[in-house]
Amino acid sequence: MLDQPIAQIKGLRVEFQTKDGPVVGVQDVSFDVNPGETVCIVGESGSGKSVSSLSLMRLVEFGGGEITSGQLVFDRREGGQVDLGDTDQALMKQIRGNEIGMIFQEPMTALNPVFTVGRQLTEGLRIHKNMNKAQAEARAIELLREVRIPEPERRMKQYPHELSGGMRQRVVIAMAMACEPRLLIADEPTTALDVTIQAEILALMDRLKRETGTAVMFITHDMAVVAQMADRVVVMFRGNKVEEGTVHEIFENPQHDYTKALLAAVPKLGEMSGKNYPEPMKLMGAEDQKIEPIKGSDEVILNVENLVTRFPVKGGLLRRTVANVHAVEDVSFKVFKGQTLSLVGESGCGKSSAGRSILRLVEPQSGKVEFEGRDILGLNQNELHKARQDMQMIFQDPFASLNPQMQLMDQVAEPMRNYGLASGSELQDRVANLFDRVHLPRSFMRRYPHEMSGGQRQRIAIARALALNPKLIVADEAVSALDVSVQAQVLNLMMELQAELGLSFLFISHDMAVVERVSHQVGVMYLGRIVEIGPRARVFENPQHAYTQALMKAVPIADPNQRKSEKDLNFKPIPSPIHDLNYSPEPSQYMEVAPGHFVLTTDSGY
Amino acid sequence: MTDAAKKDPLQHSSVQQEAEKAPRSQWRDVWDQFKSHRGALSGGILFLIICVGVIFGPLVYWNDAQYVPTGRDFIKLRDMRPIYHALWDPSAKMDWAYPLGTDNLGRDTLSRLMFGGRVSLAVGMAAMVLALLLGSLVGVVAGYFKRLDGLLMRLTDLFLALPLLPMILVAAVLFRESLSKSIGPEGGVFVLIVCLIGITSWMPTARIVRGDVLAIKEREFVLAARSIGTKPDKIISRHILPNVLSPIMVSATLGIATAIITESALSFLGFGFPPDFPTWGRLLNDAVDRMTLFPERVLWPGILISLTVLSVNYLGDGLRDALDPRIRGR
Amino acid sequence: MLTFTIRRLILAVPTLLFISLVIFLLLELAPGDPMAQVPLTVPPEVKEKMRLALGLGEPVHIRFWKWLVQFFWIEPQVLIDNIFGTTFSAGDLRVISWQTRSPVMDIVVQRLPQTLWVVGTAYIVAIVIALPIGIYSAYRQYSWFDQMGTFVSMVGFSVPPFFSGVLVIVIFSVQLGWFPSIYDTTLVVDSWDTFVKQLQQMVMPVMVLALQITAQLSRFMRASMLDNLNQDYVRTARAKGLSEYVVVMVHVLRNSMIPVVTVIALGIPSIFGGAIITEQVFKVNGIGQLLIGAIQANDLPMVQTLTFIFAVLIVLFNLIADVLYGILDPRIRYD
Amino acid sequence: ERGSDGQVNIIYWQAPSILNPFLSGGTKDVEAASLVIEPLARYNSSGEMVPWLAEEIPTTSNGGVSEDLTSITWKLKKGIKWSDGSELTSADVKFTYEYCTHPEGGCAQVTKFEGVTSVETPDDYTVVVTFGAATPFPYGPFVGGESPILQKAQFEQCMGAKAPECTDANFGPIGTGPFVVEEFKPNDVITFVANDQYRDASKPAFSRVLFKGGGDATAAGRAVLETGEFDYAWNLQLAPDVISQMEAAGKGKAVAGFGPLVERLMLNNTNPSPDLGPDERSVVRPHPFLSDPAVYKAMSMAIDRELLVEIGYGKAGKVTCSWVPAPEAYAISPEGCNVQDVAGANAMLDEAGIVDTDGDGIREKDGVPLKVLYQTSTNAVRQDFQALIKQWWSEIGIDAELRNINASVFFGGDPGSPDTFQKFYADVEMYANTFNGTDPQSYFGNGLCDKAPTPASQWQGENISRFCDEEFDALHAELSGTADMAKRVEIGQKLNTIIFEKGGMIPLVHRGRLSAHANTLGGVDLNVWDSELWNIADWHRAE
Ligand SMILES: Nc1ncnc2c1ncn2[C@@H]1O[C@H](COP(=O)(O)OP(=O)(O)OP(=O)(O)O)[C@@H](O)[C@H]1O
Ligand SMILES: Nc1ncnc2c1ncn2[C@@H]1O[C@H](COP(=O)(O)OP(=O)(O)OP(=O)(O)O)[C@@H](O)[C@H]1O
Ligand SMILES: [Mg+2]
Ligand SMILES: [Mg+2]
Repeated sequence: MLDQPIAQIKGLRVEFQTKDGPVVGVQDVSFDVNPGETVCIVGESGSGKSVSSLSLMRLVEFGGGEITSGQLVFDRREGGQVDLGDTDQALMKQIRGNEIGMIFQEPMTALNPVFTVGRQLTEGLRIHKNMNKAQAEARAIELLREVRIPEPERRMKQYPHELSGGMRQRVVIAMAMACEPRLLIADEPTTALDVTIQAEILALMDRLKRETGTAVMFITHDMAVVAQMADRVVVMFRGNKVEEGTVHEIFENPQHDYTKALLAAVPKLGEMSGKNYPEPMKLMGAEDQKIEPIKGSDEVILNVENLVTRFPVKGGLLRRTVANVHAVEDVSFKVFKGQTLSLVGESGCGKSSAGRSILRLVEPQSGKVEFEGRDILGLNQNELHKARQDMQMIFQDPFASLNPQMQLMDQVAEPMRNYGLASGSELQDRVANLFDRVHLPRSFMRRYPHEMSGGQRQRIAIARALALNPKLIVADEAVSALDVSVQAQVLNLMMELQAELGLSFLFISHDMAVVERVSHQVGVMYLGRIVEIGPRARVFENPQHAYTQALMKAVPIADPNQRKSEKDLNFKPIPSPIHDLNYSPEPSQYMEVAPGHFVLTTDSGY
Repeated sequence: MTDAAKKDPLQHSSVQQEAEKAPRSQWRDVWDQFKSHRGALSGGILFLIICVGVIFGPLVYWNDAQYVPTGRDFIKLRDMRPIYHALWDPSAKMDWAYPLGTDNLGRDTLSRLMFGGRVSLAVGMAAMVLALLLGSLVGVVAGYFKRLDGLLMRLTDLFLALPLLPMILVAAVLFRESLSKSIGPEGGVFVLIVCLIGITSWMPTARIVRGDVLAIKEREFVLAARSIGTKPDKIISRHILPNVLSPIMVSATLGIATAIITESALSFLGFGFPPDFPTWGRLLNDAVDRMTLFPERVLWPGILISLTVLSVNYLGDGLRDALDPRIRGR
Repeated sequence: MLTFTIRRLILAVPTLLFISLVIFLLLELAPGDPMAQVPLTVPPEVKEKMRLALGLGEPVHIRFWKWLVQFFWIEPQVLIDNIFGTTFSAGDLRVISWQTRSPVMDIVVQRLPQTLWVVGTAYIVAIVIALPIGIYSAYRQYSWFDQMGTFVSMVGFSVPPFFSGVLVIVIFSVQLGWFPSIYDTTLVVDSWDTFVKQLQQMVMPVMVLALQITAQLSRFMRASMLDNLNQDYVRTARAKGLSEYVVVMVHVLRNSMIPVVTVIALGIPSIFGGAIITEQVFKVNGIGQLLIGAIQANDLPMVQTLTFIFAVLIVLFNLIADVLYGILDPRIRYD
Repeated sequence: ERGSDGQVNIIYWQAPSILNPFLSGGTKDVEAASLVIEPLARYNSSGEMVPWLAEEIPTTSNGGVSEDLTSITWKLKKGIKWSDGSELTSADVKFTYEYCTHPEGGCAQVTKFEGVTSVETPDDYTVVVTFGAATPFPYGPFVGGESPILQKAQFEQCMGAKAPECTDANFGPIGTGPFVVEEFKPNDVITFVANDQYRDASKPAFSRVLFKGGGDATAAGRAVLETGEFDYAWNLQLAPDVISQMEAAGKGKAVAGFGPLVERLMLNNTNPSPDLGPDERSVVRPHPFLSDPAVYKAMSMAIDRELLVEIGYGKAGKVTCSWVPAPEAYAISPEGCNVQDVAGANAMLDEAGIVDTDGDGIREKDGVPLKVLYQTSTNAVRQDFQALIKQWWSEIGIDAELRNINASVFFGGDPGSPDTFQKFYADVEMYANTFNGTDPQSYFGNGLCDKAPTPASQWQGENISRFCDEEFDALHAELSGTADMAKRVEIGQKLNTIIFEKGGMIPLVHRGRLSAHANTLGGVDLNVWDSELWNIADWHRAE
């Protein structure tokens, strides 16, 4: 009984009926999940990971899919094995949530916004375990405690939007675990989360698995997470399983080209130690790649001093400002020509606000932003319009930052049109050149954003930013939403452009490994302030501030030998950045621990 | 797995393959998508037939819509039944020269339907377009410029509260004379009616558009547009308007129906076109009294109004899908 | 939320005052004469005297001011008097209708029950019919049921009530003789028989009105359901092992109702506004008929008062819709 | 026997808004009130005067009217009780006079008391009305449905400016009639119950009346003739084929009666050109071409009146060329009135040199094309007439532009509106008019030169055609001084002829009033000279 797999997927094939005929989601996928084991399924976006897991729950049918062949043998708690592929929905209802639990990718949308956490948690319990309301609530509170949510009684009465992303994901986990399923399917449970929260969630799942003996099917595209979690790994590529093996086999001795490429694309924290300058990654399949460090210059292109950005919180009958969100608080840094300064920190610490303040996409409260000696904050609208020609921005979400209704050509041409830089066939040529620059075929010019993959889309965003020949690009989480492989390409592209054009980047990210790869300088932000700033090598190899140290610890490393355990982690929830009007924060003071390496000495709230 | 994929596993080879295809023209795409929408296609064809019928019908059809037979003809030609009536009542009064029969004054029903269709369709479309323009303008401005939001929304309240009839009376007093002097009596009434229906029906569109604009304004691509130096007017026209097209299309389809019906109610109350100027609404309305005696006289205009609304609705559905590149790609 | 409500209420006052002014000026500008229905046999001098007796001789701003005082100061007193038996308003001149020479508010109060009964029932019936249709059409999108629903609602939307009303009268009253063609406003429901009678006379107007409202509401419901059916949380709910019924009728419906409820709330003023043509066709003689009658007779105080009450309701229900939105959707917080 | 026949249901498609005819004057209000309050004398269905609350009709021969025609003495019947039990006295009659003539009251029926200098009450049952001048027809005050007697006790506090405040009294007047108001819902429905103080103990046969208002004529007709929900429907202005189809249901029948109501085309004798200033438009005579007898005569000849009657009114219409077709004696019948003569009309125009010079099918007179703007109120029958007449005129080379205007604007006298029938900013307009009672003298006055509406008179005035003819004015003056009936009729016929021949108007149809009653309703005697419900006390259920 014990060595019998809990779930066996044999020759699964799923098709979707679309307007243009059937589309194959996965074809001929087989693998087993054994009791007490974590099987990680990796692969790029669209490779069929979700479809496989949804098939196991028989939820593909609700998305228009159909299991056309294959068996999904599941070992029930009682009653032996059944083929989930042809059970009826009535029986499936009993299995779902009860014997198989599922955690979904997006904690923001996976919970019903209009029901309380308590209600959503108890629902499954009441159906499957026949509990009454009180019992179910008691159990739910217990579950919340298990997933380490503070004040579980209060959370029960809250709505999802009142919880942070991490807490929401824990609620989803608690929900999936509620009936103590034999199999837990986790579909990218941490992709959308901050490193720190990700680390906690991973550790939590690991612990729960060990405590309850549940088998876990873990879906992700992040190799670092795989290294952290997996016992066995299944690699998928375009609807097929291409490789399967234990985590060590996969990481140490990958067989399939795709797996190798995938591993090569993962930036690993610590890879850059000993190097002073960032350099492009070595990727599979790109033969004539020249890997050279990018030096840049010492010339200051952007000088930010004591930047403060606050957002008013309005209230009362007259809608007067009653408080302020202190998004950016006394931040100073310099960006050098041809170099990259990275800002890292957790969600909500003010990274984006800082980036936007520099371009005056949000109006800063006070401070100084000097770009090539010009004071940006003092410009009027017309001058600002001109100044923006030299400063561009790339946004986090390649899906959201392109207008879905415009052809790519027009989107790339738009900045040039706005500034009247070119028109007619000249404009066409320049757009075509930009497409070449970002390695997109010119035939894509007439496409629409949805016809592109995320990586391609982000390249369009880069092309658009390059259109005006800017000197500085603010890249706000420019690669966070991308698959590892694509991310690596985009990063290389950015570095290539930097080397060729001498661009300066203000690179905003929460991914320490990526930051390590691309930066010359690194600033760590916490609650609106920079707590530590300095050359990348120093900050990463010798973190001084307590927060930086904690952050470094949380980063999973794509190496199964360097797993982290829950007790290593130590995060306090970020205090609220909202203060009332007469709150005056003290100025930031720094100590220079090494040349160019500063650490905040005043209280940062951490 | 293909060879190409093996050699370069990180490239999206499917995308690569597609890239080799010749670039497609945008309108070609729109048309392709539109064609594949069965409802839209039939709606479009139906609408086209109706339009062609009312525009060219009177040119080729032998009877004149306004001609009233006189003398002895009158008694002979009035109250003629449609020819299909012969199927169940061969003794009924009918004539192949009057395929749908005549009314109580001997005017030919088919030509009145065609002529009336011209007016109804023109009023419906023009009023709808006006209402859409107004509604979208107010909605976009209110949604985009926070400062004007409150003011414009209260303005919407005001218009919702205004009674239509007195407004029509006022407008007639103020503008009818001058309009009919410059563009003739029918033209003047047309402009008046279109303006009035437009002015009194833009509010729902404005509300919906405003809501959507508020949401779209927060999307990143608007911020991105700002960062590449796009001026607000261009942001609205390039980035916001195309993305609120779909609710506007829905309002448009409903707008045509309301406009056609409102026009008929206006004729009914005596504020519409000159009495010898048939419109579908008026035909329907005039025939209601004799509904049991001559059911065809209510049925035909009724069916035509419904068919128009229905076809426009499906057409709108299809157009909305076709104009949305996201759906088009699927 | 409370401050939001209060702020909007305060804002509503100038808005409404402005609206009342616009309405007044509009009516003032509109041609027409309260004497239009007096027969031609009554000579013009007499009509002129009658006009003066109605107060038409006074300048516009004085009449507006008088109306404001009567509506905002005296009528509330009358209301208080009626409730508590006090005599604040004794001797004050109320808003008087030119047609009937009686206080406008009295007539409105008299008319309201009919309208609320008929239009209100139609509204409820429409909601009761439209929601399931919308839900099912969305759940089985592009099924034949959905296609039929689209078709029927479009037809319902495009058939004017002066046609559908007469049609049902011809069928059900004239041919079949099931229902009365004329609504009896004097009927007092105090027994089973009278209740049945009331039902009978309400069937047809309710049917005609409900057809139109159903057509629109079901479209709305369908669209809203479609939006929500593809949301991630629906998958979560299914993954919990909930039955389809609970998933659709609890999880999806609750979310889909948010916009629909506000649409319903926005439509409520039209209940009070009555349904002009339908009321006329069935002789329900509610507020809608009162308004059209008053417009035709140029009874300005009546028209002004009715439209203004209507405006108040519109502004109020706009506010209510916004507040409802905030209540139904826990994510929305008005600060 | 009183109250034995249960309830009678009456439907008026115009709903009464008040039951005090002095404050409204609308036919619907007057007729609804006639169930409750009554005059001293009424006209019966043949237009003869019958005593009602009075003992007899005062005449010169019975001494009731003074020889010099300046006073009339009414004797009240004795023992008539108000519905509250008190007795009707001459004080009530006098009060009614005072009530209506109060300067601030805005009484709609004040013309009834025109010329009256005093009303005296020598005793409780005698009323003496004195006129300032000899009045050959002294039966204006207190005669007919428009001039009923109000109870002094009830209305005493409601004089003048206070009139509108007495809502209870205006909605529920105490009367002497067969019914008493039970509930009045303005513009909607009235319920009446039999008056137990009514002077005839066996009447009324019905114990209740449900008087419903609102809707449209079709629905009212349907309710009586097709569904049988109602017993009596008033004034069904419907096309004859519609009526006969309804009658076919067999539930009731339509009855017609003829008063002096005439549907006519008014010819504008002034120039309505929009190019003229506001003080000249429709003020200065003559009209560019309508003043030519050939034109208006041809226009009249081109019309097929018989067809119009058949299409529009059926048995409720008669062909006429008289402005005043009733009482019959006044009517004229010029030759060719009932036949259409398009050829003759064309010949007449050709002869007058009004020919089509530019080949567009429209004749020109002195270079002015005969294009007329033809307006009327919104009403299905009138629109049919417009279409027909337009076609006929087009056959004699006259082009008509049609316009219909909402009745409340058209008949409303708003000086600010360009669309009122008084302003007459058109060449031809069509409507119907009539007069009360049987004496046309003051109605004929509507053709006098000085009654033309002008900006100076705020566009008030009854001479809508702006007709002006010395001979007419002189004849009318003679009529005012003549008491002899035969002589009056003779002058009246002359006036009728002048207005027709000299282009004041083109009378089209003598319209009757068409009402419908259920087959089970007995006693209906359609009366066009007074309230249709004048004899409701005699109505009863018939098998
Ligand atoms: N409802 C659907 N209709 C049509 N095709 C679908 C549908 N859902 C998935 N697919 C297709 O199935 C394939 C596999 O999709 P799947 O969602 O499993 O990818 P994934 O590996 O989970 O990607 P991601 O990392 O982006 O979640 C894709 O090519 C996708 O286009
Ligand atoms: N427009 C705004 N109005 C009010 N508050 C805002 C606004 N934009 C950001 N904030 C607040 O300012 C703080 C900093 O936000 P910011 O977006 O800069 O964080 P971030 O570090 O970029 O986070 P993330 O990684 O999630 O993008 C947050 O508390 C956020 O809620
Ligand atoms: Mg997935
Ligand atoms: Mg951010």
